[in-house]
Amino acid sequence: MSITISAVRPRTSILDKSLSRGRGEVSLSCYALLFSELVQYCQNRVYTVPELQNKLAEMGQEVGVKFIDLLFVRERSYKREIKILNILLFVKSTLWKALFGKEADKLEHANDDERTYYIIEKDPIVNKFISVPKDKGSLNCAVFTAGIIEAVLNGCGFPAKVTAHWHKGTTYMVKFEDSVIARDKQLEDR
Amino acid sequence: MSRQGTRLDTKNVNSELFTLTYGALVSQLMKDYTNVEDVNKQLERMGYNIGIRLIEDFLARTGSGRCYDFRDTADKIQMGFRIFLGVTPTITNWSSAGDEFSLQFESNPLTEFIELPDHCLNLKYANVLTGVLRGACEMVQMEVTSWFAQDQLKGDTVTELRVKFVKRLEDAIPAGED
Amino acid sequence: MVIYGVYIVSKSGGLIFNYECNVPKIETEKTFGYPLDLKLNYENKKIVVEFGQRDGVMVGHVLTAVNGIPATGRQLDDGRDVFDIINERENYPLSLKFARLRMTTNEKIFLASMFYPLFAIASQLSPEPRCSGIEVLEADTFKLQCFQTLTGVKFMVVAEPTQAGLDILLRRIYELYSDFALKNPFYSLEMPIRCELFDSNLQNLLEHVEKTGISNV
Amino acid sequence: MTVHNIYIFDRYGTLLYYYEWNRLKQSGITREEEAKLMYGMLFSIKSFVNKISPLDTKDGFLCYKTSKYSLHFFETPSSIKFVLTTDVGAQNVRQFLQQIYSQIYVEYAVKNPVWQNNKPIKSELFKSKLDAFVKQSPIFVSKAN
Repeated sequence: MSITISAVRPRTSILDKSLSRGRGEVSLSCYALLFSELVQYCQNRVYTVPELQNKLAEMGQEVGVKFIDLLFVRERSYKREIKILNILLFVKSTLWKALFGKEADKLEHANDDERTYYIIEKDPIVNKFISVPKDKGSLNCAVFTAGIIEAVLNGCGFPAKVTAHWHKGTTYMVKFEDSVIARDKQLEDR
Repeated sequence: MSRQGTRLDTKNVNSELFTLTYGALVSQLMKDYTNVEDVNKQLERMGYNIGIRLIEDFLARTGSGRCYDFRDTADKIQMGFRIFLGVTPTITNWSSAGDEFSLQFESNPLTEFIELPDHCLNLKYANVLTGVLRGACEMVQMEVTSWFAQDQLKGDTVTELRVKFVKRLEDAIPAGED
Repeated sequence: MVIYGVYIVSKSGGLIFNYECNVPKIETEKTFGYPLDLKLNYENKKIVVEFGQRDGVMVGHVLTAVNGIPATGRQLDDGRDVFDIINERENYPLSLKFARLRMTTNEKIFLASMFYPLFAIASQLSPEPRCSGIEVLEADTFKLQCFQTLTGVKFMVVAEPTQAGLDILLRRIYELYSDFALKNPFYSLEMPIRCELFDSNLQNLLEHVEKTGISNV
Repeated sequence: MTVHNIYIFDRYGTLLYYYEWNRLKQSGITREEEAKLMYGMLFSIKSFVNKISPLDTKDGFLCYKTSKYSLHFFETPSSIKFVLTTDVGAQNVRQFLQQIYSQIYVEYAVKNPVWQNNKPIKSELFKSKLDAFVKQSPIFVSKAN
């Protein structure tokens, strides 16, 4: 009896490697230049500022979707959040620290709309070196980060729309879907 | 330079944010271009754009002088990887003429979490790096070319970036230099 | 510590940034009797003092107003010709205002393109091998320090003649350039730098230097 | 300390005199072309200085420094231009140029009856006096020493 030895070269699969613990760092310069290139690439493929915002937000969402998996695998103690306030606090502290090495500056609830919350960051790293030209109006490239937040919230079962605005530095406006608010109210009633 | 190194301890960014941002860019390119070769080219071009800017950051912060020897260049490139990506590749496999060397990486922040799907095995995922080297060296009037000789993403045990000296761009050397 | 200006010239010799500060306004208004004891000449569309400088009116100053009416070239705002007025005895006593003109943007662009070959010739005429271009230019009224990067960008600062340590300031400006111009996706290489953050950070740096000296940057 | 070379130009840009003490690099062009290039450069620098100066200038351009040498400039009211290049550390060179003007140029060129004042200075006496004057100055310490 003869044994046929497979000619296939054994590939080391990514699954064989242990997941890094997320302590690696690259320089801000390096990240800023990559981000700049990303913005330029998007800009070259769109015609208007809103299109550019959407494109940046989409790219951010792509990052957010992957990032949440990493975060949950790593933070074994993580338990599923079910309350709006808790998920927002999670974003403000845990997510922010993992992404940017610090908590977000502020979390506020809109006075006039119960669905709307604000996460405020005076000096977001993606905007650190960016001066938006006048012809780009209110463009805020941190809409990329807004995309990350949106993807994370959606991935955690809190569908929302997140946008970025020039206010107190940058303010991320989080607008939850009605169903999320209703669910939260039910929880409170119980 | 007297102030060498004083400004290297600038702020850092979580490498995962970097990896995933790069990943988002690559996957966007994969959507926008049908041909993998075009994606490779586009990545190289983006790297070039980054390189011609990154070099100024390197020079401004390190106060580094001009290279008069390719071994010197190799050391500076290695230093650049350490400063910007937080990894120190090994310089190895010098050609006998001293005009070619390899950078060996045990880890590469660009490719962490990456496994190439079977349909895009020809994708040079980290091709941006070859562009960065070309752009950065061109700005200091040196033409180099580089390519991945081995790639962990393709099943090799290490990632090896081969760098070759082509020529000095004498015409581009600014007046008052040499 | 007084800084008068900062200039950045691209690799190809174009002025891509300039910033002026602390440039004093030099202006003299004086009443003259007939005949006018100044020799004035009309050149390059300006009336320039050619001879007879005194009381703050210097050779090279330009006539900017007659009896308080602003002049553009040789024409007053009310339409009259300056020389017609100056030549008539009955118009005296006459109040004339003279000023040292600030550089216009075009003049600055011209000067920047002029410095580029000077820089190169200084290197060519060197009696010693492997010489740089002009690093410091000294005049009785100012000092200009120039720093050329390995990539060929020139950073220049104009300051008081006695100012030391300008090389350190230039390196800091180089860092600001590599941050707030080059990392801005809306800035294209070799183009004029119009970046708010670059401007504001440069201003902060200059203010800081003026208050506390260069050694602290 | 080192003195490299001296150029003296008249008001029309004629090179009246050139001499070199320590010069390791030639410009690669003829002396005549070099003089034109030098004069043209000085002319441009003067105009550059007057324009970019924040205040009214009196003496205007004084000197420039490169990584390897300094160029010092002194112009008389009669528009005779004296240019001396030295090492970058040299001090009070302008004053020294003034002395060359008054003690050497005026004495041994202007007062020399056979010299026509728009022609190059050929006088051996001028040459030896200038050479001695430069060599005794603290600015001049030959590298050979």
